[in-house]
Amino acid sequence: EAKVALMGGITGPIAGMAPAMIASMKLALDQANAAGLAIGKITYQEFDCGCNPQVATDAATKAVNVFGADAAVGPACSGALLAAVNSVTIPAGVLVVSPSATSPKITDLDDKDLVFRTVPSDDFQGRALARTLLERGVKKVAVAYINNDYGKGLAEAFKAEFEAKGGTITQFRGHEDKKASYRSDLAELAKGGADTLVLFDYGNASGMTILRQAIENGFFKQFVGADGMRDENLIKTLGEANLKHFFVSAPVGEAGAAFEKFAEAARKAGLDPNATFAATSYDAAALVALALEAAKGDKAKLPQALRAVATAPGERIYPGEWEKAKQLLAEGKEIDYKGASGDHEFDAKGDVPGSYAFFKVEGGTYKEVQKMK
Amino acid sequence: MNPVLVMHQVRGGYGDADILHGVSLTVNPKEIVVIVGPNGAGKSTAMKAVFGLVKIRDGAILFEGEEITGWKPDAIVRRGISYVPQVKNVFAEMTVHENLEMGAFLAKSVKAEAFERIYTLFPDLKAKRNALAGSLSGGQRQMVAMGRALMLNPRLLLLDEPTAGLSPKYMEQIFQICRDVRDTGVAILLVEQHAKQALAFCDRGYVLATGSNRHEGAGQELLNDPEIAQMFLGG
Amino acid sequence: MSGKPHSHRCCARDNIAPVVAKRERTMALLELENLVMAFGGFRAVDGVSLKVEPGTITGLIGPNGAGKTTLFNVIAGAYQPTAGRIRFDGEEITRLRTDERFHRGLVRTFQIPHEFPRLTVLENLMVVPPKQPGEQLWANWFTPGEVARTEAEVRQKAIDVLAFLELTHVMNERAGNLSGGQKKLLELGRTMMTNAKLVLLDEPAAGVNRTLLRKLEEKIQILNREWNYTFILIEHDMEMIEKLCDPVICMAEGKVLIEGDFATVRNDPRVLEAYLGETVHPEVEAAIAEIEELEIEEGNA
Amino acid sequence: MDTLGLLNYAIFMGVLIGIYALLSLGLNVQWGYAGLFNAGVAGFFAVGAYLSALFTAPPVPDRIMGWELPTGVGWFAAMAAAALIAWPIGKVTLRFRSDYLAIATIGVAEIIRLVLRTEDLLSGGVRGITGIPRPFGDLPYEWSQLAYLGLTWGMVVVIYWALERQLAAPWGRMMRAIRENELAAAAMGKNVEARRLEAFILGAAIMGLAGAVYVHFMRAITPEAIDPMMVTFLVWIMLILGGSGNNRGAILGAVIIWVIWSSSELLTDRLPAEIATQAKYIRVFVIGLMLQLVLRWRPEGLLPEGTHVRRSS
Amino acid sequence: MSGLELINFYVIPGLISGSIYALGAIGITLIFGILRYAHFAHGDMATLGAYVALGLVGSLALSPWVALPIAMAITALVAVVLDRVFYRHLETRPKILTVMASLGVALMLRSVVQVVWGVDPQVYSTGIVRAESYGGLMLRSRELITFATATGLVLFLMAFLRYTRWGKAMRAMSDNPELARLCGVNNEAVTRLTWVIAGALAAAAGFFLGINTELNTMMGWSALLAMFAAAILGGVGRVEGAVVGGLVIGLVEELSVLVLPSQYKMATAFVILILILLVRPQGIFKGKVL
Ligand SMILES: Nc1ncnc2c1ncn2[C@@H]1O[C@H](COP(=O)(O)OP(=O)(O)OP(=O)(O)O)[C@@H](O)[C@H]1O
Ligand SMILES: Nc1ncnc2c1ncn2[C@@H]1O[C@H](COP(=O)(O)OP(=O)(O)OP(=O)(O)O)[C@@H](O)[C@H]1O
Ligand SMILES: [Mg+2]
Ligand SMILES: [Mg+2]
Repeated sequence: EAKVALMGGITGPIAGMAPAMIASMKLALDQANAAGLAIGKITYQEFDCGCNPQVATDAATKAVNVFGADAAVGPACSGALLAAVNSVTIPAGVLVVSPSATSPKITDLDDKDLVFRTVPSDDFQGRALARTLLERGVKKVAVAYINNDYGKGLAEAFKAEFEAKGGTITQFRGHEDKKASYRSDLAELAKGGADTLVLFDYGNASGMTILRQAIENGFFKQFVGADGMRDENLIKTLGEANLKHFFVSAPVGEAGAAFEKFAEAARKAGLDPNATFAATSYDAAALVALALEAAKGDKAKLPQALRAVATAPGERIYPGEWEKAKQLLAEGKEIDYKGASGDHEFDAKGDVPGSYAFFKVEGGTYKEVQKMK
Repeated sequence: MNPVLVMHQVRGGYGDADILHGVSLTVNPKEIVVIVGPNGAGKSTAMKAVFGLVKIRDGAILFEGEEITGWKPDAIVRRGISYVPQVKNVFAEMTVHENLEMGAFLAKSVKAEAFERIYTLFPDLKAKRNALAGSLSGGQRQMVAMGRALMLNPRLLLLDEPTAGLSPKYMEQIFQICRDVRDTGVAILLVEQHAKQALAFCDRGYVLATGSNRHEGAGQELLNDPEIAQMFLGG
Repeated sequence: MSGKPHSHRCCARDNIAPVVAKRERTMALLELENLVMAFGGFRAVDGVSLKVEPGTITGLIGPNGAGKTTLFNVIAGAYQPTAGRIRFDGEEITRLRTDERFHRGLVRTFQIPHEFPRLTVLENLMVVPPKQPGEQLWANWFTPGEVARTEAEVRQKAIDVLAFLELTHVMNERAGNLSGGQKKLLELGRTMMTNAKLVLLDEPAAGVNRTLLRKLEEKIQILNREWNYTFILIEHDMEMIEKLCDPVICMAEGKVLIEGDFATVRNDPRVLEAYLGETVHPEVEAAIAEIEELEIEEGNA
Repeated sequence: MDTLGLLNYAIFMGVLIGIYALLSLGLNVQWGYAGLFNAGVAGFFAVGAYLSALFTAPPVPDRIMGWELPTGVGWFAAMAAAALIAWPIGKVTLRFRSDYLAIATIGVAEIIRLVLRTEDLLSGGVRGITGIPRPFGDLPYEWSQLAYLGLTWGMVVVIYWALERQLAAPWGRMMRAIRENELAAAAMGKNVEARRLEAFILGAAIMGLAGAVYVHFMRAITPEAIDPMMVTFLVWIMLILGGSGNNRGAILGAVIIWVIWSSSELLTDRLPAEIATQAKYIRVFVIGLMLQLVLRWRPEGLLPEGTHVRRSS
Repeated sequence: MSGLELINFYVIPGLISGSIYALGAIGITLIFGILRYAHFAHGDMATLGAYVALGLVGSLALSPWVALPIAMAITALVAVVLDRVFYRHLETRPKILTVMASLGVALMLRSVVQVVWGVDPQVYSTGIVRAESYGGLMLRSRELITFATATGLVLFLMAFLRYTRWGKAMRAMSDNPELARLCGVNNEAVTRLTWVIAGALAAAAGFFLGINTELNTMMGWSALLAMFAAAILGGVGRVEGAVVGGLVIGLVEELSVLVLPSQYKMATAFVILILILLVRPQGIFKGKVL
């Protein structure tokens, strides 16, 4: 008998991603329930954190006090998470695992070891992307980012690493979402003569508009985005033929096998496994369920249990292997969860290092070109 | 001879409260009828009632034998009644000429003579024809309002204090115009505070107080009644 | 009618005022010097110079569009004159704001009453006195005693004014519910809540029932005699002008046509022609000429 | 769902209601007393919240402020800053009819949001500010919440009392006169522009205070907190429903709307997933509809103005 | 930067968003001028129009250009109904209550769109349209059509208002509704006509915004401030003013990127608004100052 709150950004700026994320979380918990864990049925309930601190705090308070959650998956957005954990969950001693809050700020939180995430901090990805580009011979780029914690965090990490390693950044500009035209922005970005545009934005928001307008007007030869730009819909909308020079980086699981297991189950449940943050959401929920099982429902032991099930040493558990995990835990053995989105070896701050790959567009989807370091 | 306008026991008001408590009036063809009474008696309200601008809860209003109670104002204008309200009776942001044009809004085409007729009645307006009505003096506005109402050749004219703020010269003129208009076959119902002068030139008069009829009769008759003079005409 | 005001100081104006007026001819209360108010090319007020003696009721008449209301607007500060100067109580006020003129005792009423509809009648009056300490944001907190004291004074004064105007029974009514005539009285009452020296009345009689108007006239006379208010009064009602005003000024086309006592103005052929609209017959003209001659003789004597 | 949990939630709700009550009172000064249509409540709220946060939060390297001053100083600074921002805005727009003020204040709130998002040096940019201290923050969770509830409602009561006093004084009478008929008020020697500006600034200061109370409760703030929907619009509905021009109405409106808004979420959270997402939007729809119903059937609000007027006269 | 570059990347996009703003601003200026209140639901009405067109494109597989007039008609109808249900009964109350009601309507419209179409950005047609060069001027057909249609609609509207009695009836009603009624003007009909025009043009604005970028449920609300600025800049109540105002705002927004960080692009409309209120509140074409 345990309760888990699912705190998604159901309304607000990332509302578009929320359904897939929530469904993935539910998938994990439903699987766990079907396996019949020793702690009994895990009840869960959705809460909307609206990607807004105020809404999130309200939601968290309800989750903790009214619903009586033992742990929470989410909140989805960094700002919302910071507010909710600071004023509600940390004081109340509730474990929180976020699948999508990527702000580097979360790393430094004084969190009494109660805040974790299955998505790497933007810091890692930005740096990795910088190194990969240099390695591929791209020495001069222009950087455009959406002005929010995601875009900005990535852009700054990228800039620091890229410049430190000898690259040149000709333009470094933020922009707001939802403008009709970005052509003047693009014209400004093009000044300085870089032919690669690094675009930290979302593929279902201004990122798509900018990409489209850049291609339509012949700005830049090559475009590079991060995980936010990895959007299937974008390929459909802009047409694959136009995206020959468009690349994205995105976190991937260490072993392709783990992702495939998740993908299979997801497809069976009618979910798109490649949807943004679907895999991390699944992992976050799965980890919470495993930790609950390991801690035998004792709230105070949850953080410790989470570390135990997520990190080596221990027998490897892949997505969907609930029976096996249950068995091992019942026998008092250590397990090590290998998730759909990575290994989730939490560091001292509750962050995962993450591994990334570089993708190109092919066959209506994103194909891995190379691993990133 | 059928009356032009009959108000029969009209009861009504603006919100829930009644202002008119059973007002009855009759205007016969070719007749000038004047309503006098203290401030707040409901004179203007009675006029608005004819024009469908007041909630009527009881009673009936007939125009040339046809019941028009509850009609929309534009339908009533079309039926042949013109009305000059007591306040806000010009289009302040339109020129004098445009104000007159609006008077003839329902006519298919407006003839130049119609304008000429009004400009002859009020020569002051001709000079000001391109001025915004909002910039006119109080009296000049009153002229515009009258002129607008006369543009369509109505069969019944309702005038709410047409002489308020007009110089004595124009007051006389307005009364004269009323007589002239009446002689062309238009019936006129007007409210006046210049009660003595009005009663002297009208055919019949009504005295209204606190929303009901108090007296009625020929103008001279009312004028000569000392009680009425004391109570309503300023001694 | 409350009897009180009548009993004291009854004959102030009749005996004293003319003397005072003569002696202080140089110290007029209001002095307009060649005032011009132009709208675009059109001169609504076109070089008006006049003096208003303290204690008088000056009647301002003239055809519609003569520029009377515009002149009021300029005096009260609603418009800045194109040219000319205004002196009030020995001080030049041509460039002052409306509220500054108000504070010097120059008060106007509106042709259409401008009451505060959702305030009670009493509150409508209590709002008026200028410089009430309680109107300062902080005074309530730092000098509550003084605030309470002035408030009591203001309230008493408002109650007195209401008694004078015979409005006591509607004291706690919302002002918006008053009838047209009562609003006119309220409008007048507001001028009594401050130390007005000069009150500008714009057509107080228009649309007012004649019976009520007679009362209004009485009030104005009392204010003039016993409160020492000076009035300028725009009106088209000749009865009222005749009863109250001396001198009478007739304007036409932005200029002063004639100034004098009522009879003089009333019978001036130009006034008859432009304003009163009575046909001028030769014999009347002769009669007028005779009267004028007589007056000149009197003046010389 | 145990009683203690519910109680905790009730306390949390109580604090937020208190914060909204402050906003609603501030708006009542502007709209209810002076007839000023401020559609940028969120802007003043944000200024207050950020300023108090910056005064009291610990310093961080790439931000200029972070002074670790006592919370009281922060609250005072919040009020002062909101007032200071209100001054030039009012100066420009109060000359015009309310619609212009509404448009302008929407714009100001938007600019404030953009500045807070963009100027990292000043506001921590899109990542906002964390580590803001809370009075009684070191107590155990429940007690700390309870203490903050007391503090918040203490502020509400103080502001309510002060405003009531002010409204009953000649100041309130003059304000209402100006609202009723500007032209006449000017002719009666009132300096209309200055007085309206005064009300605007006073209201803004109270909104700033609400922001400060909010930020110390949440202990963190990001620009997303300045959502016009969550701040400006909800507050307007509270005031209109409660009864503008009446301070008790303003508070009552805050209570009712927040309870409905918050508990409607408890309901929608229980809906099946397919419609749960939809239900979030339907909730907004319902709030919009509620405003319409109030305007239709009870435009003067639950506690209309005027009861007060009678008492004072 | 060459002149051509300036034109291609700043002026042309500026003119395009300018004409979109103009279409929205016409409705706002008419409602502001005739019915005398600021209509805050106008942006979301544009959103609705854009999504209605999307619905037609999606469900009936119409070409977007065929869907446009139908969407305009439907939105016009919606506008008339909204007025009837939510605004009409407030006619005799202080106008500011109607302004508030329109804020509520804005929320309601938006949530309807969000429930029906979801919150993901959507497009009318997929793929990329590269610009053609007209002697160095880079233009796409959809941009030409946007500009031409906007111009056509505006010219038609202006002719309609000038050469029919409706124009005069609108002015009269805006001036003094009671008196207009007494002149035989059917105020309800004028109001309805105003809403038909405003609704149809708002839908066109939303549609063009959508076809030149993507559709999202906040698109109208984000453009609202710019539309208001355009209406006031041009002079409230002046159709030609709204057009000029819209173009100016569109241009300045784009050009502002030359001197300001582009995060502040959205603020330029507002800055212009404040300046115009300070310097010339009646706007370029001497509209009303309410
Ligand atoms: N629009 C309105 N709403 C509510 N009450 C009104 C309205 N107009 C007038 N009244 C009230 O109706 C009553 C009668 O007003 P009405 O205007 O008919 O008086 P009147 O006889 O024309 O007076 P006056 O000679 O002063 O013009 C008054 O008590 C007035 O306060
Ligand atoms: N703001 C203005 N703009 C342009 N012309 C104006 C303005 N105000 C007044 N006028 C013109 O100035 C002239 C004088 O107007 P004013 O209102 O002073 O007349 P009045 O003497 O008060 O007349 P009445 O007795 O009819 O009220 C009129 O012809 C009027 O059209
Ligand atoms: Mg009347
Ligand atoms: Mg006048």
